[in-house]
Amino acid sequence: MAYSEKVIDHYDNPRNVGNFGTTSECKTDSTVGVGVVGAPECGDVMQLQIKVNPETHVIEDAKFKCFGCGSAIASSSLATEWIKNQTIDEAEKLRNTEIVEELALPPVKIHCSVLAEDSIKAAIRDYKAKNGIAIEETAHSH
Amino acid sequence: MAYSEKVIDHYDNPRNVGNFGTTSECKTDSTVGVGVVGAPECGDVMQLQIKVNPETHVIEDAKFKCFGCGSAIASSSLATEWIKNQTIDEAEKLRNTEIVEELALPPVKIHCSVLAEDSIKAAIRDYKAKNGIAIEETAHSH
Amino acid sequence: MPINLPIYFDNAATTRCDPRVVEAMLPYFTEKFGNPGSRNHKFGWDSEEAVDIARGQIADLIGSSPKEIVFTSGSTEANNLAIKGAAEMYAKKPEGETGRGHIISAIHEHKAVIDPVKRLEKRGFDVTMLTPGADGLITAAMVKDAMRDDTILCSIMWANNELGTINEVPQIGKVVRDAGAVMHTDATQWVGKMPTNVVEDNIDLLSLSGHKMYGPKGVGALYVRRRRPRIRLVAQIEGGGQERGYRSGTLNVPGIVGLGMACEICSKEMDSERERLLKMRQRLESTLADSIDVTQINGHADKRLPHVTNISFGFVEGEGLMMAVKNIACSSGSACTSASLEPSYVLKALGVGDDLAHSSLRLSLGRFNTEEEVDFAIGNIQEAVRKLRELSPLFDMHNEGIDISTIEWATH
Amino acid sequence: MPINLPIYFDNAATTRCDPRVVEAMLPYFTEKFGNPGSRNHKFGWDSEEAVDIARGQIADLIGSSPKEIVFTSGSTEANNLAIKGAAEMYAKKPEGETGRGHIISAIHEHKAVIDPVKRLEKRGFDVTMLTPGADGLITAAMVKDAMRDDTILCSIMWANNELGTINEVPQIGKVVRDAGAVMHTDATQWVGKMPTNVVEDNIDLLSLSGHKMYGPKGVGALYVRRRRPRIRLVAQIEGGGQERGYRSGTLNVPGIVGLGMACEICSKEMDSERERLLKMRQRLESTLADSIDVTQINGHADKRLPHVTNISFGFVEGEGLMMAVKNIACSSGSACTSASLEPSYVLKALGVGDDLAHSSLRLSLGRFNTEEEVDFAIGNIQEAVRKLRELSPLFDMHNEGIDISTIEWATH
Ligand SMILES: Cc1ncc(COP(=O)(O)O)c(C=O)c1O
Ligand SMILES: Cc1ncc(COP(=O)(O)O)c(C=O)c1O
Repeated sequence: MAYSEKVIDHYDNPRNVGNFGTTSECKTDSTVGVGVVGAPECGDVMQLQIKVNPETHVIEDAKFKCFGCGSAIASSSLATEWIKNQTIDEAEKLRNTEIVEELALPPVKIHCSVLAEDSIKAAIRDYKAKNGIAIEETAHSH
Repeated sequence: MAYSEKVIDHYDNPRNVGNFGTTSECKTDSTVGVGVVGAPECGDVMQLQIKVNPETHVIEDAKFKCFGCGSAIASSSLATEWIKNQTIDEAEKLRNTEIVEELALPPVKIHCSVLAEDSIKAAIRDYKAKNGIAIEETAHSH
Repeated sequence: MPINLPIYFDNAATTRCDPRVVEAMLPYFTEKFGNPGSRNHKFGWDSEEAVDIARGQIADLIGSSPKEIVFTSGSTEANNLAIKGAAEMYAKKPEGETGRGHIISAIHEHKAVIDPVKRLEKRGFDVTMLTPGADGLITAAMVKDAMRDDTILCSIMWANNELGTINEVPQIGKVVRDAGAVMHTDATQWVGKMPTNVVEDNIDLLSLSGHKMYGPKGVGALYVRRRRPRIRLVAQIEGGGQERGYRSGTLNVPGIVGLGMACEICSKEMDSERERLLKMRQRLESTLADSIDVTQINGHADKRLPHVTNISFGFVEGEGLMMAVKNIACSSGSACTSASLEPSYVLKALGVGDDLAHSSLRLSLGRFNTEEEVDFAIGNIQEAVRKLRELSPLFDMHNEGIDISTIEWATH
Repeated sequence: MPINLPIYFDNAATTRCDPRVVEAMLPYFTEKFGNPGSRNHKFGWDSEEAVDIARGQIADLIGSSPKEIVFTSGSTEANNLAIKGAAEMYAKKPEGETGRGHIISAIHEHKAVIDPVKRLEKRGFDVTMLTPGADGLITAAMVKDAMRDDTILCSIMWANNELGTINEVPQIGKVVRDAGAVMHTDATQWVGKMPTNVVEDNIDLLSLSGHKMYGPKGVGALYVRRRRPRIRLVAQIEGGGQERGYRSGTLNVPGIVGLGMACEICSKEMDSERERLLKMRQRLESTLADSIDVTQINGHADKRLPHVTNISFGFVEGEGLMMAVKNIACSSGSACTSASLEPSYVLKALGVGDDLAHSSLRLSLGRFNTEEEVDFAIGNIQEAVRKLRELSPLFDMHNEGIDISTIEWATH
């Protein structure tokens, strides 16, 4: 099973790699939401950061870092592209299945898309928590 | 496992094929000894006939017929050659191992040589019986 | 066309690998040599793709889905996996107990079926071994009579390797499957030569082998039904989990590619080949039977593979006969058992007398045989039988009017 | 010399078939295609002769007698036959009972050993699975400690497929055989690369596979000791009685010829090849370890096959890394298990942390690799690790001085 072209493209040219400062800077910046999901012993750690306009709640910028396989890297890279310029409510609606479809992920790689969805949710939750916005638990779509 | 050259030679040019008359003629001719050993259901029938000089007990002629594999045919063909011009006492001493050696028979074909030895013995026994000569049972060498 | 000697008329023992098959295999030795289990590089992907294509070629030949093909090292392994694997899976009682379930097979199956069945009998299963009719056939009625409430498995070969006789496999499959038992058929001699559709033919498990259909030795397959019902097996070769866990071990990629190509060629050429071979066999049989007295063609007259004939020539011994027809490579009894001195147990199963059982030749034609070869063989066999009858004490007796069967033989 | 990309550094998964091997095999597909079981014609004799020659070539490589070689479809089958076959033969109690005998193996064996051993455990045998030291080795002392009065079988691989580490097999064999138990070794990665003598090395049963030593896939062998003592096995694939009854099925003649030739070449070239490969591997390891921080070479420093290295690069994930080094075909975890997402159970067995276990590459060199390829690979890996660390949140944490092992991960 070879990787799809889109996975390879994201892997070779990952979009929006990086972060909005050191770990402690991000922690204190209330316009930044940070989501870190996965664990090294599972073979994937995904970190997604969003920079949100506090007035409009629009995600003005997004960055990621990822320890994981090519599909995990591509999923998180794609996620940053998609959520940019969305409001956090819109971004929260992103479903992992859309990533699976876009990247043509095989069954054994679906968990990568799930991680990406989770990392978005986690970043938004972090942003909301920092800004005292109520958090509703949404069920997974998978 | 291919056949030895000597087996092939005897098979292609069997020596002394035939008999000294019909079954009933042979039965009544006291100078002829007939040995038939084996059985069709075992896949081998060997018939050996000897023509003996009643004075000297020398086997003046020998003939065979054989239903069997190449090694069986070669063993009986060889036997007729060897016993010709021997006395019946000498012929009785022929051992199957000598045939095995001469024809380079593989282990699965040793029974062919045993049949040949047995057919000689049976023919001599028949000759002796017809002529009132005492028969001692000799043990097999194999 | 000049004839190359010896002529090969032992295609039921094994076939010449088709040069097109070899050509298809070649790149997979030195160029695309990856392990299909290597999931992370091109060498692995190329191999995996090749295996998938072969799976499709095999599936096409037998009317299955590619997912239902489990690669093995040949039919012997496929039979062992099918029979032991199904019996262990569907056993009614645990190991160490008796009454674990009833299995039906036949006494003239290939040893690769008989031996596993016997093993299961030792392991607490009940076994019925059917006896074929004098024509060599196992019918649906025979199987129906043998079925019991606890029958879990029936294994009946499609075409017999020594006789070419064809059992009523689709009808037997119906009986077996209707009763909720598993239907296995050893189709080693059948597949690639005769039209096959595992769905219409009511088969749950089917064994096939590359080297019987102009493919390579050392590769075969087991068809394992996945739907209505899904058949499950206890794996016999474990570790690694290849082939959906049914058969572990690095896949024999060149062999599998060769088997696939062999199947594709058979799919295309089977129909015309069948006709050609049948004509050749018929001429062989009728000419020999007409010109040599006391001959007998063993097995059913029509329900036989087009390319196999098994003929007994009275008063001459089979092995000696093969030596006399040294320009024809054929067999007496099956190749797999001809190391033994016993007369063929298959012929005995049909009630063929011991003498005629010892007097049989199996001639099996194939893709690379020509009419000229058939003509040559006819002459060669006529001459050989004549020569050996001259040597035969039994022929003398026959000519003197003695009934051989009444003689008391001094058996050794 | 120009480098062909991708470079193949996955020789422990499978090897390119040596062109000399293919050449030796070729006549046996279309010319000498007989069934070695055909006892009555030249096609059969030619095949049988070829098989006998191959038996001798294999025997020469491992110091056995040709009669002690049983052909199989590969090491997986050989392991199954050895382990199940010996356990069933030497069982202390019948099927269905417990306490049938004690078996020793290790947790980082290949699945083709582990799975059969687990199966036997279910069938009433007692099993001890040894844990290797942090260096990956199983020692004679470990086995001695595990031995019981009722130990019937010990199966310890000679060299590990993921690490290349070498167990104390000759010494273990002595312990096991002195106690009257049967010593099996899965020598799939060892034979053909390292000197082997089953007599001096105290081995009763040894598995080997063609495709790991530049021979064909789908063929292997089991050495079965015939003297002092004669080891007996219960056959696992039955019917036909080939290979002294230990393994039935038409022999894979071209495959066997290829395996024989592969063994002969290994016998001749092993010594010089070993040296050449060791130098290449040492350069690979030392250059990478010197130029990239937080790397770890897994397994014992010296007691390792000359051509295998398993390196963990901290903070980068193995599969992602393989994608980055797309010009190098290698593996992360073993090819046989890399379909799963679990980190390598072999690395875990050594106590390698989960993060580093996920960060490993196995690079296995072989006959057809060159120094230029090693140099290219070094550059490629350096660049890939650099790139992925830039992407890695774990590397950031490391650089910020955060101890990753103390983090509570929100595991999914
Ligand atoms: C009917 C039948 N079943 C099974 C086999 C064994 O097949 P293989 O040689 O592929 O193991 C043969 C041929 O030897 C056969 O004719
Ligand atoms: C140590 C070891 N044992 C067994 C096997 C299985 O061998 P085969 O692929 O020949 O079945 C392998 C390789 O896959 C191996 O590395």
